[in-house]
Amino acid sequence: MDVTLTYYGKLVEVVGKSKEVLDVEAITIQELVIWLENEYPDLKKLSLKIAQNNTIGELEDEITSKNIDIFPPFSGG
Amino acid sequence: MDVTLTYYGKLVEVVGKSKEVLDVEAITIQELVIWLENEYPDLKKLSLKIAQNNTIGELEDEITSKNIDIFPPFSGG
Amino acid sequence: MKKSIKNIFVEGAITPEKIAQSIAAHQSKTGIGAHDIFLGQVRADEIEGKIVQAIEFTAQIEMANQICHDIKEHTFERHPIHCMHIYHSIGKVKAGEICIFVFVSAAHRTTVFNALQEVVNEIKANVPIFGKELFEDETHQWKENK
Amino acid sequence: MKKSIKNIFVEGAITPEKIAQSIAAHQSKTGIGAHDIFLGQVRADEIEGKIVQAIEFTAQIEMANQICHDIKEHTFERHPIHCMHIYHSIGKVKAGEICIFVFVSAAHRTTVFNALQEVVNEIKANVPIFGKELFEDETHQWKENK
Repeated sequence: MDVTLTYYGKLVEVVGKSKEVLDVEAITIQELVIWLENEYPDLKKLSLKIAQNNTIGELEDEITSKNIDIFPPFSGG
Repeated sequence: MDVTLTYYGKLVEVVGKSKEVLDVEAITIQELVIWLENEYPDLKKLSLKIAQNNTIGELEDEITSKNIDIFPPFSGG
Repeated sequence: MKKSIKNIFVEGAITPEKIAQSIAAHQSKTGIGAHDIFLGQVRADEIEGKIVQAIEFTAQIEMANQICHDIKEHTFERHPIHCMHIYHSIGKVKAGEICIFVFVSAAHRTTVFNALQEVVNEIKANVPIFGKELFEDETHQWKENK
Repeated sequence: MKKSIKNIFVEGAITPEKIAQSIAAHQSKTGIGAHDIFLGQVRADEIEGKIVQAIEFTAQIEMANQICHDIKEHTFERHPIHCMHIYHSIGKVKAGEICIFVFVSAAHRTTVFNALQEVVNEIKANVPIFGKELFEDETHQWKENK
């Protein structure tokens, strides 16, 4: 399944792009985090939040959406 | 010493006037309260505050100002 | 140097425009990160079948201004606030209109949240202002703060 | 019936006039006795000798609106509030300008004080908005909430 990862805020600078497509099968959010930290070691220093369907996921959640948002810490307000 | 008592808020209705002059010598605020409650028994139901020089007095304070403010409970805001 | 004592009283209702002007006046103070504003609005309460149309406020004005000045000094001593303003209506304010406006500004939000609550509670408890709730039939009742 | 999801975002700074209009719109709601308004203003912080000129906000807009909708519903369940509004800037907001406006109204002041603090803290913690602090020399730093 092709999944589009969208990066937000400072992550766009850290990973050097705002979106990318990944072909994955039945992976959990934790597995995605491992992939991300492997691909972009600088992400290890940040506490990432991963959302699908506009909801922050738990590490054990399986990825079911084709659009995944990857956030650095929020800093609104 | 002539002291002017000024009544505020609902006290104007309870005592039927907004000001009156009293000739007193060396009395405390407590003694003034006793006089007031004697003169206007309906005041007993209210918790009065007495101020001189723009400061709420304690019962044992002597009255030294010629202008005394007599307040019902505050209800600003 | 002691600050001069300001007049907190506004004749009649406090307008949204006055509040906007007060907010705009803080845009040059670029150390401020958080404002907290309390507004009291006259409620059309129903009391024994009669509805409050307006509140008429009276006060011992000189003492009220002095006490608000003291509340401000006391608040500046206890909290790292940058600015603080208190306005209260005198005279008649209709239901739905604003009768008190308290404005606190600081670098951070926790400061303004803490300071504003204290200030509003102190004003309610300690400032000699008296509200008379007016009904449509020209009767009235004296407001009581809880 | 579910309420529709509102858009909290305002392009650029939130103006004092918008705040005044929002206050004025509540004058017909005569059960309201207390409003509490939080405003966040961009600080001209000095960081390693450079001064913040503006913050540029980006967001996951759809999710941010959904989360704010949930925060509202949750707040209405827990507090007897009458009204609640959240606005946040998107895009560039200069130092001294307002970038967040949260407005809570209820019959009594304790309700609005409690509800407003909760809501502002929840927005800061849970809404996917990102601030980029811009310096005069066109460098930047990513804002971090404490």
